[in-house]
Amino acid sequence: MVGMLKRVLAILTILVIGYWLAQGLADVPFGQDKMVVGKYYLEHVKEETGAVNAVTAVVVNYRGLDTLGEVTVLFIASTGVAALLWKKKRERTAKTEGSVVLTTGARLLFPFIALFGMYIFIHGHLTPGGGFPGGATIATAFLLMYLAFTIYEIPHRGFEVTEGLAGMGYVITGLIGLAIGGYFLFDWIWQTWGWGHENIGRLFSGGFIPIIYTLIGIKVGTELSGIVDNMLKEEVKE
Amino acid sequence: MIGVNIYLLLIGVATLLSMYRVFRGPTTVDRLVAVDIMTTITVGLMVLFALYYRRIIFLDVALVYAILSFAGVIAFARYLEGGL
Amino acid sequence: MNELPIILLSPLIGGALAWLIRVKGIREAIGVVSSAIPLYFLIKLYPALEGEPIRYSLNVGGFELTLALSHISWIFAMIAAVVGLSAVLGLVSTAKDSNEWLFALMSLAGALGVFLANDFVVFFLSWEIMTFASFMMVFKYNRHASLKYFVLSIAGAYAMLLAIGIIYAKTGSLSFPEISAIFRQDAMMGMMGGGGVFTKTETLLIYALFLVAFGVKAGMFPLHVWAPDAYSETNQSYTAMFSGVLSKTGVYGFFLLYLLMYGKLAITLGNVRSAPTFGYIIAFLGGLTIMVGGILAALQEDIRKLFAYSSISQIGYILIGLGIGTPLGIAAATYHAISHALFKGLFFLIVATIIYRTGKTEFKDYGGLAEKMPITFAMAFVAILSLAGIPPMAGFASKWLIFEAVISRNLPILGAMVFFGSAIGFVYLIRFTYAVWFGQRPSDLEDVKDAPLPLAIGMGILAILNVIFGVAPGLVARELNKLFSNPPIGGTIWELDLGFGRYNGLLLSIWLVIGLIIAAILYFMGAGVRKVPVTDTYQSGNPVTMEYNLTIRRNFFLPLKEAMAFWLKMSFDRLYHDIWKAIEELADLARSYVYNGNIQAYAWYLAIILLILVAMGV
Amino acid sequence: MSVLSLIGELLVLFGTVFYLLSTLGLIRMPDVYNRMQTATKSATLGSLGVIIGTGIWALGEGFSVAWLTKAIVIAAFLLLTNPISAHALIRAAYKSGIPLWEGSVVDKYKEHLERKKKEEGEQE
Amino acid sequence: MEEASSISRYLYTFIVLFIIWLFLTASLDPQELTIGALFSAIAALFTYEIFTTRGLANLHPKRVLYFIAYIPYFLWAMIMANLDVAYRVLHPKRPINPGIVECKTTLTNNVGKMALANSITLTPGTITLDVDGDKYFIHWIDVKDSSVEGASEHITKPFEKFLRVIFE
Amino acid sequence: MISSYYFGAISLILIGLYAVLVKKNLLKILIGLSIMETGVNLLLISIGYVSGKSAPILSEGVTASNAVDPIPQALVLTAIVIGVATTAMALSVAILLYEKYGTLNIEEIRRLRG
Amino acid sequence: MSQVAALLIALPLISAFFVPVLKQIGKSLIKPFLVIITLLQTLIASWAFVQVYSTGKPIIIYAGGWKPPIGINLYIGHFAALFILVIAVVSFLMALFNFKAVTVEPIDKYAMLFLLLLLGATGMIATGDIFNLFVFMEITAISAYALTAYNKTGEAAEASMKYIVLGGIGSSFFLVGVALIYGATGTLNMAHLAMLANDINPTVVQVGLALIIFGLAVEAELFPLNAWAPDAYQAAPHPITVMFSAFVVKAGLYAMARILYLFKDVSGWSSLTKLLIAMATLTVVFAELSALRQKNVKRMIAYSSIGQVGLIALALSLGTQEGVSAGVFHMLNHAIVKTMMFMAIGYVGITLGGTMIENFEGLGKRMPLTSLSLTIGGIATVGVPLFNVFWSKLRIILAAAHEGNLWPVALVLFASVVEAVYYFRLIHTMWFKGKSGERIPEGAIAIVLLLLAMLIIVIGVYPTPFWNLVTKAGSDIVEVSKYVANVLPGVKL
Ligand code: NA
Ligand code: NA
Repeated sequence: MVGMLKRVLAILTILVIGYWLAQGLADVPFGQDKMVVGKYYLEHVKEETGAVNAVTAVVVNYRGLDTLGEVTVLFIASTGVAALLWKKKRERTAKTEGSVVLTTGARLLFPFIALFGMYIFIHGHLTPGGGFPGGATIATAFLLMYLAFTIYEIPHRGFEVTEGLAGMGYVITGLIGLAIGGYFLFDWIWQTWGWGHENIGRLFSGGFIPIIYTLIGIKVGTELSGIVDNMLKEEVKE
Repeated sequence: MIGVNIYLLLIGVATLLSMYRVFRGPTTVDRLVAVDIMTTITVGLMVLFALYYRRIIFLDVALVYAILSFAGVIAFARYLEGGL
Repeated sequence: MNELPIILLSPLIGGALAWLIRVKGIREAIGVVSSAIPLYFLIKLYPALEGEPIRYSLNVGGFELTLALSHISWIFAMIAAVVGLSAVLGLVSTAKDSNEWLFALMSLAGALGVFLANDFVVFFLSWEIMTFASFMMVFKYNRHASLKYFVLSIAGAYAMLLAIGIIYAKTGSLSFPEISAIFRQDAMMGMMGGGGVFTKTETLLIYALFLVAFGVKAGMFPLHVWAPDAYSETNQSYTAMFSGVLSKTGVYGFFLLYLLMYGKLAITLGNVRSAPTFGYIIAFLGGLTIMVGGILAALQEDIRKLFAYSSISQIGYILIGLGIGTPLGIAAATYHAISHALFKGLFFLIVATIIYRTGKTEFKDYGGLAEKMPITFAMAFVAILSLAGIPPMAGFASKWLIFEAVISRNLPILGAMVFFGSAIGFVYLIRFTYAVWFGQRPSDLEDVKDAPLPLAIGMGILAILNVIFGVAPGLVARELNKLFSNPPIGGTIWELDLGFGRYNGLLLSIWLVIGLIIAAILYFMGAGVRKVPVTDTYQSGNPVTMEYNLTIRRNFFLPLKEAMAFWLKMSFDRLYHDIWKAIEELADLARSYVYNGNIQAYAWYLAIILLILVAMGV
Repeated sequence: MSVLSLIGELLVLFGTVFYLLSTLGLIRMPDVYNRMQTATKSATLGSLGVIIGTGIWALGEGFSVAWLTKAIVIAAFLLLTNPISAHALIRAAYKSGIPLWEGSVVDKYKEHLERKKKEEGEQE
Repeated sequence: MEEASSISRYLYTFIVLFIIWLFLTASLDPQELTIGALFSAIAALFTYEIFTTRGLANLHPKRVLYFIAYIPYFLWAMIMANLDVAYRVLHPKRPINPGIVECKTTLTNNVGKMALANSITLTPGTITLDVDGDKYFIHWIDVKDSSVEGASEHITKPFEKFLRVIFE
Repeated sequence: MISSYYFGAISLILIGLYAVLVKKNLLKILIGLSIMETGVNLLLISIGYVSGKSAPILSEGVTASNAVDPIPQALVLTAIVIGVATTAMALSVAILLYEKYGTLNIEEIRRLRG
Repeated sequence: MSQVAALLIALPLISAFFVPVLKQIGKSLIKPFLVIITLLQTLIASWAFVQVYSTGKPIIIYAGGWKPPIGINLYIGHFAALFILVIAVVSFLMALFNFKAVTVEPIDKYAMLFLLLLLGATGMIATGDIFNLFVFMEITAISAYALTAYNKTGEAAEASMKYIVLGGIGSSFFLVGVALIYGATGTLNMAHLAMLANDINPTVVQVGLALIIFGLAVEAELFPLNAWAPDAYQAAPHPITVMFSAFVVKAGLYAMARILYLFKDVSGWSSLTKLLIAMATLTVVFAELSALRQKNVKRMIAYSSIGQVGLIALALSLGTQEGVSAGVFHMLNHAIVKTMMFMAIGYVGITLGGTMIENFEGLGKRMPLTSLSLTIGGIATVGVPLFNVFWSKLRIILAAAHEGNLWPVALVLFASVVEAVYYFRLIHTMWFKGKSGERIPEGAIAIVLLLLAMLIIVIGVYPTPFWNLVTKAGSDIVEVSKYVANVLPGVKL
């Protein structure tokens, strides 16, 4: 009875809130051009950043600080998960291993998926994707190994150090910008050195975007793998 | 681009049918099988859309999607058989 | 930098130094000097009162803090300085640790600040310093007493703050002169029937809030419940200041109320008979205070409690005088504030001495101390006369003026209350006189010594002033007259002349001295004194038991207590206690309902706020 | 050019038809095992058709060869992974205790598992 | 079966990855090729141990040829399978006779076993349910022979001849 | 009348909220939160959409004049990652919670209150 | 030169990333490393502080070199300069405190989260971009989730989960608000938004603003969105509780105020502030009532802290310079007082094995300096003169009354009486209750506590320089036109 009442109230509540949101949105016409800053980006993205993909340019360059933050958030999550699930001794406790079909499939797919992840992050300034999907794809390769094998484990130490170094690399890239161009996260490769101006649309362009996306890709890959690892392991009582 | 609408229609019907199984079940594996089929179909749809919008970049998206959904299905399957 | 800030800061800094240095001897010296400095400067500034008003202002934390010395604030500051110094001298003997030095001096500084304040920030600041410091003095002695004091004080202080807030909201000012001007203008507008700055509700609210704020501090009925416990549960030398000075800040608050908004209040609330209603309320509460305090004083078995209630009772007189609101009434109230400070301060120093020397606090343990402590007894003699309103003491002069003021306005109820107060005063004083000083001495009091020197000096100052202001009441009257454009009190330095009555202190003193000499001669001529055994009792026909064993030292007024049982059950103390318990229950209820631990409930809170946002149409 | 487009389109059509067939099987078959039988194969074949078809079609429309090569990669990926997921799913179905359809004629796997369990018991 | 040398395995992995890179980019832009080579080399470095045991030996021409030949063979089988499925699905009576049978295989290589299992799964009415050593447990939608030998004859044999060459 | 994209986005948000407000199982509540996030992301995307324009990748014939607003897409990428991070965090806390309390029923996870 | 202030973001970040590497070198280096980094951060923050207050000009950091509104800018004005310093100093103190207070494994993860919590709050205060605010808010929140659960007890997990659910709802709605406002203006830069605010559709901005404020109110611990807070404060490791109360909640409050004042001229603004005032007042009342009978002192002080936060929120919602300055002053004072108190309580908890009221019996004799600092903290919080909070509380009351908010003032004062009572009980318990046990040597932490206590008294006795400071910081928030002019000198798009 109480449960019923709660449901009814909840439905009423969300309807009211929904109506309110809709009212607010009614004056943000769908499909109309509302760009102000966005227009600037579209018009200047190629000359200012060397990226063809405007989204990428926004993500890594114009709004690079957001992305640095985003990288940090993921770092926090991986750190937090590892911290909370930390136990003196932890192991995989899965009982059944995948059949030979699955294990062999995972082995075969592993290098391909990893390479494809790299492909995604290095082409971030040209195609959709970039560091996060690239890293996530790489992590998927590791996930697959975990799913197939009951004994598989990533090399933790190496991963943690790699993760940290990649993050440091990102910040250092930004600090080099501060040192060379006078601004934190300044794209010194494109704007100071002018590398790749003749190359727009090809791989070696986009200023520091490929570098940062590579770092992010590595970082996200190791982080997500770490999260998977932590979630799949359980405490072993000694 | 003669028959695009026909293809989309067929795919749409297929998706609806698998959706039916997703909701109907009755077992979890049933739903999962249906989801698997649906993702497979979606990959095809994405490829088709890439051509429709003339943007090759959607093909990358399709492949990422295929990889992720494969991993997802395996994860669920392994979970159900107690292999995690 | 002129003298005003020095007056305030000297005890404050002295207290801090005394606390930090912690060396016995040096600490005491610092304490005494730093509390003598305000007195020195106040005396020094006396001539300057006639000229331009003395002001001082300082910008602290974005507030323009202003001090000003007017006649009335000088009088009150003098009370504080004199009684404060005496009490500090008492502390030299009785203080237990450095903390007491810190807080005693801090509360003195606070009281001085209240009197010298010329704006609400300084007033509130000083008020809070004083409250806090005095609370700390009680805190160590008794948890319950200090909590009660604490809660009521804070409630009072916050009531004041709310009132200040309302005034600030309406006037945008915190300065006394400006606020006073605005109120006067507002009153004038009101008289001409125009809409004022303050509505009637607001005016009433401010009045009520100030009444609570100042009433608490003064110990006005029914806000007095903290005072008996707090006055008794602290260092008794300090109580001299507590009761003598700190309670006067409450009284001074009423003065301030008059200064700021007399006209506005009078017009808003109208008159009762010949007195303004708002004043009559104060006076009536004052009368109740006299009666309740007096009766309860008579029922106490502990001398500290007795004087605590007595002190409350005496404050009632001041309130009556103020409430009448005529120049004479106000002058009388001021006079009584002075004499109350003098004799109450003296009493508490005497109590401090007795306790210091005997370690006992209850009547049943005393007896025959007059012989062992002649100096203290002499002081007590003065104090008793003064409190009882027997000439030629300050107490008589002020009480006489209050009588006159009440009678002159033809307010019979108040008159009856004042009369009752005097009667009950005799009742409890007699007990004090006999039980402590005369009769047989318990064997463990044989080695009791008289007052230590600092305490003796402290008591001496107050005793002498009690006499001087009784013999030469004109000294005070002259100052009081300066408060008004039409001096209400006539006469010479020895004589008070109100037109319809007069009192000559000198003449009366001379007669009294002659009488005393005769009595002394008779005494020394050798009328043998009959020793009364301790067990000599009067039992009113009741069987003698340990529980029901009435002597002057024990349960002397128990029959009275039994007779009044019904009325005594109506305790405001308990009422407040119950209210507080209700608040605590409410608090428990609120927290267990609101913070109920269920995540989903919390999520609902968020949803509800969203609904409210929708409802408000933002 | 247009020949390629035509071939591509035909392949796409072929693929989408098998999509439909696949999901029809999903609806019509009596239990999860048999649903998988019909669904997996058709969906995979359908994908091959649609994806490779699109690649060829794109060539026919004059797009770069990358369309075809990427399409091949995707198709190959699905060809490899779909049977693996089907296998994993049917194993999950069996191991999570979903019974075979009542009309099933034989269950060699059950016998195998029982035998294995017995052997393990003997070892201990 | 012994493992090939690390170098052989690494090179094999590298080559496969680089070919995939070429398919992904379909570009001969030197920039893409450089990065492709670099990334393939890196990816190969940390995957080759998992990826292959036989290394370059996989690229033996015979194997490659058989592999290429296997593709149309398999696709044909697959199309047949689907027509079979279509028949069963669309037939109003749902003519099915399901059950789980056991087959034996002569393949020993894991990749070969997987390929066989996948081939079975994608062809007429059969899905590999589990593989345990040389035993294949297969859900068969229309059980024609429930004995091990009979089932093997129907299900595994047709693929094994190709797969044995490619993977053994 | 609001567009169907907005409608869909709002619906997702509300469905998520409904789950949070009604479901007793903590995991379902967390799923509700994820659904809300998805709805928000969809909303962001649809706000950036401009009818008849393509993804803002300035190749294959797309120019500044016929591309949609790149900003919301960039924001959504960030928001998605943040959502993933939150979910990962929430799940590990849920695991911890289950270890300690042996339940995920929110009615029983109430040691801290008052 | 001023761009170097970007180190305020870069330093904690790169240090957090460095921790995994450092762990391989030696686990014992991690705690000292935290001390060094927070000290460095303090130095940089001090430099920025001096820079801003001596020149009177804000430091504006252009991330990537893009001028606003094109890129994201960090705006270190008077407010941010002050509070970034506060954050750095408190973090430094907590880095020291960690040596004693944190033994829960794994320590390296703790160090990373610690630095990122510091980073998040710094970013929230510095950022000039509304979406970037969201990102920093999430950095703060997610590290806070993890740190809340860090003790890994059931209670810790429970508290963290509550925080996650409420924070999650809040941040989702915040983002809806951002989406709406972006949809209406096409920009995310705060200054640019303020500039455009009046030209755009009022309904959109109203709803968007309300949603954003709603989302932030969860972080700002406004009643009833603060239900997670007491649990989190109680369950978190002691240094983290200090950080929550000293600056995490402040960052939320600031963000709320900043955005609120950006849209000051929008219609519906006053009803929003009315609601905020009501919520703030109820925050005070309910928090103080809930603290009244707490048996767990840490939780009691947590409620007290929430109550003070309500007071700050009240001040910030008044809409006047007077109110905002008072609120900022209270923020500063509250940061000092609660840092000291939670640190002392944490210290007691570590030394005596718990923070229940029984642990505090006779504490005055066993740990006199700790008790003294708790006493001073309690007295200050109640608002006794000569202690810092007196000034800010008085300011807030007067400012609130000035705007005619008598009910809130009356309720707040009532709550203050309640507050006085439980502090009375605590202080009495420490000094006059229980048997006196062994005297426990108090060591270095006592020195820190006493320094903070002295600061409390210094501000209490001579508030003038601090008041001048917070007035500038307050006007930084209120004077939006100046803010716009600073960020967007002659902008054209
Ligand atoms: Na699939
Ligand atoms: Na979120």
